[in-house]
Amino acid sequence: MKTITFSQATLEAMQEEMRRDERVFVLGEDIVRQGGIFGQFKGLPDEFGSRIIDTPISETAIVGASVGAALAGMRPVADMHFADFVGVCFDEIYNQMAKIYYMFGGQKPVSMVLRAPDGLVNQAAAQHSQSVEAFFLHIPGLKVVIPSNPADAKGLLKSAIRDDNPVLYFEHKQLFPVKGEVPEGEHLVPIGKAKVVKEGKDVTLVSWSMTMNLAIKAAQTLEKEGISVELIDLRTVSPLDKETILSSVEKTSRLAIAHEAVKQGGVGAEISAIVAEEALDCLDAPIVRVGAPFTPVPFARSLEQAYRITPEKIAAGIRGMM
Amino acid sequence: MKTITFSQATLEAMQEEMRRDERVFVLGEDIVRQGGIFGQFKGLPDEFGSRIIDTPISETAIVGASVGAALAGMRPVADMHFADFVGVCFDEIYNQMAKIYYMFGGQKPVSMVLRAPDGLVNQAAAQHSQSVEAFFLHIPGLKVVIPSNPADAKGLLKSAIRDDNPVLYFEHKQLFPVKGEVPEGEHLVPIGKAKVVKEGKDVTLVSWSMTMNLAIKAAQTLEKEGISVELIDLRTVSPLDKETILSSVEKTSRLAIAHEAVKQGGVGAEISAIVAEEALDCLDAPIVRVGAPFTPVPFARSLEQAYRITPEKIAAGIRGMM
Amino acid sequence: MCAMPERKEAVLPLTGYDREALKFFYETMVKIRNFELTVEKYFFEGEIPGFVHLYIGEEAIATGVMANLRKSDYIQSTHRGHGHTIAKGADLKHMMAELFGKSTGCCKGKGGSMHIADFSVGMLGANGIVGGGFTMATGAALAQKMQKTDGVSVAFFGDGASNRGTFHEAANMAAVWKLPVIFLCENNQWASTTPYLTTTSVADIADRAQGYGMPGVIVDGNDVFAVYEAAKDLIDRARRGEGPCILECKTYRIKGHFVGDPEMYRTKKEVQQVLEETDPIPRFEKKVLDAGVMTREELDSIAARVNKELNEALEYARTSPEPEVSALFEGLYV
Amino acid sequence: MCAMPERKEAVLPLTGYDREALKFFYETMVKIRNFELTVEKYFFEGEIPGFVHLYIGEEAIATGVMANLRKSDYIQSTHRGHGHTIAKGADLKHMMAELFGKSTGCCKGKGGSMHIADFSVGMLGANGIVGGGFTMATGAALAQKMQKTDGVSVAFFGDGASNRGTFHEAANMAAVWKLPVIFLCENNQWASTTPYLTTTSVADIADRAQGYGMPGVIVDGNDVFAVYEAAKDLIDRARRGEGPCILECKTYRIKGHFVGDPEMYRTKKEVQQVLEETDPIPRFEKKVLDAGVMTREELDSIAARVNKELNEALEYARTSPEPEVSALFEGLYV
Ligand SMILES: Cc1ncc(C[n+]2csc(CCOP(=O)(O)OP(=O)(O)O)c2C)c(N)n1
Ligand SMILES: Cc1ncc(C[n+]2csc(CCOP(=O)(O)OP(=O)(O)O)c2C)c(N)n1
Ligand SMILES: [Mg+2]
Ligand SMILES: [Mg+2]
Repeated sequence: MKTITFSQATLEAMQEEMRRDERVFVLGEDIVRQGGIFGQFKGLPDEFGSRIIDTPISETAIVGASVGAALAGMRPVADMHFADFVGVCFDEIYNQMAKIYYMFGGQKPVSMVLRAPDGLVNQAAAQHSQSVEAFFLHIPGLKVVIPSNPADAKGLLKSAIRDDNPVLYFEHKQLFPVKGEVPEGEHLVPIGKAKVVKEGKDVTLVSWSMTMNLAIKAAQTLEKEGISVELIDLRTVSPLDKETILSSVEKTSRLAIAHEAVKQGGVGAEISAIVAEEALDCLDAPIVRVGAPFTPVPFARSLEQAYRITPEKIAAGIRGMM
Repeated sequence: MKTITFSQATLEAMQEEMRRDERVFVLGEDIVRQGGIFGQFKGLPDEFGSRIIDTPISETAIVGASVGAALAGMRPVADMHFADFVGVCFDEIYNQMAKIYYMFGGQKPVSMVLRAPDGLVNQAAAQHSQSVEAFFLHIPGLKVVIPSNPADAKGLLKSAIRDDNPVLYFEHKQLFPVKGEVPEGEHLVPIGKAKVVKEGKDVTLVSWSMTMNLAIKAAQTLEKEGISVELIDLRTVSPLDKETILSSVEKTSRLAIAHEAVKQGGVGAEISAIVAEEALDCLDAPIVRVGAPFTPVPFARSLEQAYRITPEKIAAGIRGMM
Repeated sequence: MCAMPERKEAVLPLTGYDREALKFFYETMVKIRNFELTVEKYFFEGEIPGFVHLYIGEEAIATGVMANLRKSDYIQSTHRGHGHTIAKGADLKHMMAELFGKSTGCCKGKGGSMHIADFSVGMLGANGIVGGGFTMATGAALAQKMQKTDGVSVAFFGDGASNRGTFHEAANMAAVWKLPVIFLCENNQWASTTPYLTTTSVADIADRAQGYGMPGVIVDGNDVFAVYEAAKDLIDRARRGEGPCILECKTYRIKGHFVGDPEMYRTKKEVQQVLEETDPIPRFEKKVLDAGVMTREELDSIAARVNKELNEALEYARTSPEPEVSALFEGLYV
Repeated sequence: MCAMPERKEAVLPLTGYDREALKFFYETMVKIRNFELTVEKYFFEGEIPGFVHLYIGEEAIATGVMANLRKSDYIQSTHRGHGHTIAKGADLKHMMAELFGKSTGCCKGKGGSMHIADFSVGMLGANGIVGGGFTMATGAALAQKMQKTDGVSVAFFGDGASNRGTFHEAANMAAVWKLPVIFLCENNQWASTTPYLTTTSVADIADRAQGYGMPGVIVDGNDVFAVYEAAKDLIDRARRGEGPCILECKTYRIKGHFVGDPEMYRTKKEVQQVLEETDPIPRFEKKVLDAGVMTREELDSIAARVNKELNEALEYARTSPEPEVSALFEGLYV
């Protein structure tokens, strides 16, 4: 084990996979001279030269060209600068990247990764702070992964690059500088499997990405109050690992879900609905979702603070269930 | 009351509102010469001349220009040809149209309507058959309406045009030729209110759009088997009328939701989650969602038939709850 | 900024063409025409479902372009994609079966007309999203360049599609990176019900090439020789690594926008007149017969062979089974 | 296709300018410069949060353009929007309060630098989405045309933004409908860390105008007189109903892309040299003093007045309260 930042973990994943497979290449804005807007590609141009490509400000073409390059035998990793910009290339993701394999009867998969830094950071306000994974839960054909720590960042990115299907990789902007232990050597995290981070017996708390770290804090507070929390890191939003969640809820009889995105229509709704459909009998309390209020992300400090999910909000939600 | 088609009902709404308010105008592709791809704008150019505008094939600009025109005091009604194309202008909907009012501190609302024909029709396959309302449930700042019959088509469209907020209006392609009774004279249907279409005591069935009509059939079948179904037509997807649903579930103790869109991440998930959060104690059975399987819409008749929601599938889902 | 080639018409004497090329031209155009007429018939008989857009009247374009392509080159097609698919060399049986929604179709019946594709011949897909192909063709060309092949990619697009933002992003990207992509405009004067000049700000879409520092060439798209020659120059140029271009082929959409279109926006007479004056197939026949480079018998025997192939395809499609319901849940992920 | 105006530099003799115009030029440029320097300072002191992009070095553009606009005309700004907002006449107090995230800000503290807007002066918003403004300005111009005013809309955009598909869709739409919209390119040579020629396929973005049959004009964007005169012609033309255009102003981004940018992609020397040669404010001073149309005292007294206003704005912003938490839930719908 070694301790590195989330950002370095993604960099290691890129280096290892680009060395392993020369079809892998990177395209996005401000990658070559700056190493990506958050430095997450730093140094790659030195080793990989023309396989690291700066694009015009043309997100539609970035994704469309990645799809085309994948169909022609390459394995692109495209960078979306900010996840907020997925709207600009939504058709390419939704109607092309996601559908081509199925709609053309399985002739060729679209083997590519779309990396998208998401979430709140530095009061970046309405158009640079969003968590958008829920949109992609509703799109058949995509895989969607969303690590919460450096080890998973590395392991999921490597798995995403190796996966023959199109994968969206959401990386939270606040996580880039966060340090954590990462296993030495080849480290792959399977796509489609949630992880029981900590066992507990009173309530199951499902979270992911940056919010997972807040959930861990909330669980610590609750333990002191005598509430034993089973923590699940979703890791993959789609395909969603319902088995892990259902078997945890069977044990604990209570379910809470915490995510940074807007609560209405968020991934929490799907998790809740699965449990209400398949394990209602197990439940001893209502299912609680902790998510952002139904507004765009506001700028002012006071408002952003009120908007964001905190360990206290998560703990309060769970206390209300007991 | 008079009996007209869904398409005619939308036409009447347009005529009445355009006569009432000269700031209302229409823009979209193939409107002037063809009256819209489904004839739903037929005749408007004769009466309203240059207020009916054919655009280039530029959905991004159609929505962006509508937002700009709204900010400059007009009240555009934009046509999206097929709802499947919302991906092309997703950023304009998501980051501009939905956010401008809040993000700029309430300086000016974006008073516009985006009409989008959705759903399955004529084996139109993966890119011309989709129901996409769930994406917009997750976007604060939008209102989303979705009529199931001619009367609501008229009343909701009139309300949408008068609403100062941006409204998405989804109209199911199979509904255009469907006939129904529409009240004479001024007829407005309030946005944000679901409608109890039929009272019942054993189970609440929530649906909307074309699927509502299948739900009605399913309910008739079930009545014969002795299952009394309370039918709710959601009418507005966002803001979601949870009161109507909760008070019905309190009465019936069972909830089923049926929609044409992909089940995973659909609007059904949010409805289920609200009930699992706020009325779990009332439930005597798991919450059942009937939605499309997790695949793109296939072309072949056999596959599309297997893909689509039917009264039988809805009835089977409900039988399983009893 | 590169030099702009002149606007083109055919200049090579017909005697300069080899016989295989001439046969390919005729066979391909007739194959497309008769395929489309068959599709139209079976659509009206209710055997072919979905939205179907015919390529009738535009056969010279796909034919003239594809005569310059290798199997390993790529094309991105449009919603009007049968002609491109045939000319690129796809098997008619699997194409026809696809349109009928059968399990033996090239997309296993999951795609249909608007989503026909045959990767085995480099046809990367029709597209229900107008303008969806520009960026994908650009990406395929990027791959060809990175793989150091001399392959090219062709993005077919309509006059209407030229107003999508994807055109701009792809053209700029391809130009900056000097990618081997041909932006192939089929200007058939109509975008659905809308005459293209009412929504397009330039009369010649090829003029837009200047905004990207690439050549923009215009040809008579109903003259297969003119298309062939212009495409040859530009495709060879792209193979040499000299970058992308726009080739605009002027043509006319003879049939309705889709099969079943009531065509209330134009007169039958207008269409009839264009057809008489410009139909690429009689024009070809007259030219080769006049020049004495092919005989009537040769032409007829080609057409007969084509019809035989087509009948077999039709039979195959009609007798093939619909997909099993289980196929619905297969093939979402690898 | 319309005639293309010549590429422009200022030609009017300075004595031809009226004194109010000269004062507006200087006052506005100094106001923007000193506003931005103040913002930079308080950003580094931790009082201004968020992502902040400064307009320093580009003041002549907003100033020269806005001198031709009425309050009722519209502008769509970019992520680098303070200069546009000031020049369009917004109140500095409410602007500064917005950047500090205070409830007295023009967006009640909900927007911040990237989403500053002041509809009361026709400033329809900065935009965090690069290229988001093209289509909205086009729509505002459509409204102006439908309302039969002679108002115009100006869409500011960067060299980088010129590669977004929205540019193309808006330009085509505006040209087809002859809308009174000015596509105003601020070519500051950089798109974030990327020199614009590495991702843009034409040296002069104004050349793209040809693809839409509209005029494309280039001016020295650091010469407020040149900008003013070129903008005047084009804006008057748009007011007369003669349609849209591109005006490309060549400038240079003096500061980092955003406040805090480590600027590892260029040397301090390069920047210093450009600054010395082209800074629009000393250039203006020298010109008017040399021509004897303004005096040093006049300039100084304008600067002093600006600084007083700025200090008041700063004081106002710093002492204003943050929004109440309840404001979070207000103002989503009308
Ligand atoms: C993004 C998008 N917008 C609109 C449509 C609807 N549509 C299908 S074909 C068509 C006209 C296309 O015109 P053109 O590009 O000239 O091609 P043609 O049909 O003439 O071959 C339209 C508007 C679509 N399929 N996709
Ligand atoms: C759609 C979109 N893509 C990328 C970005 C990130 N970004 C912000 S500013 C910028 C550079 C813009 O360059 P230019 O248009 O030349 O404007 P300048 O910053 O030079 O004024 C980029 C890439 C964004 N905000 N929006
Ligand atoms: Mg056309
Ligand atoms: Mg720039």
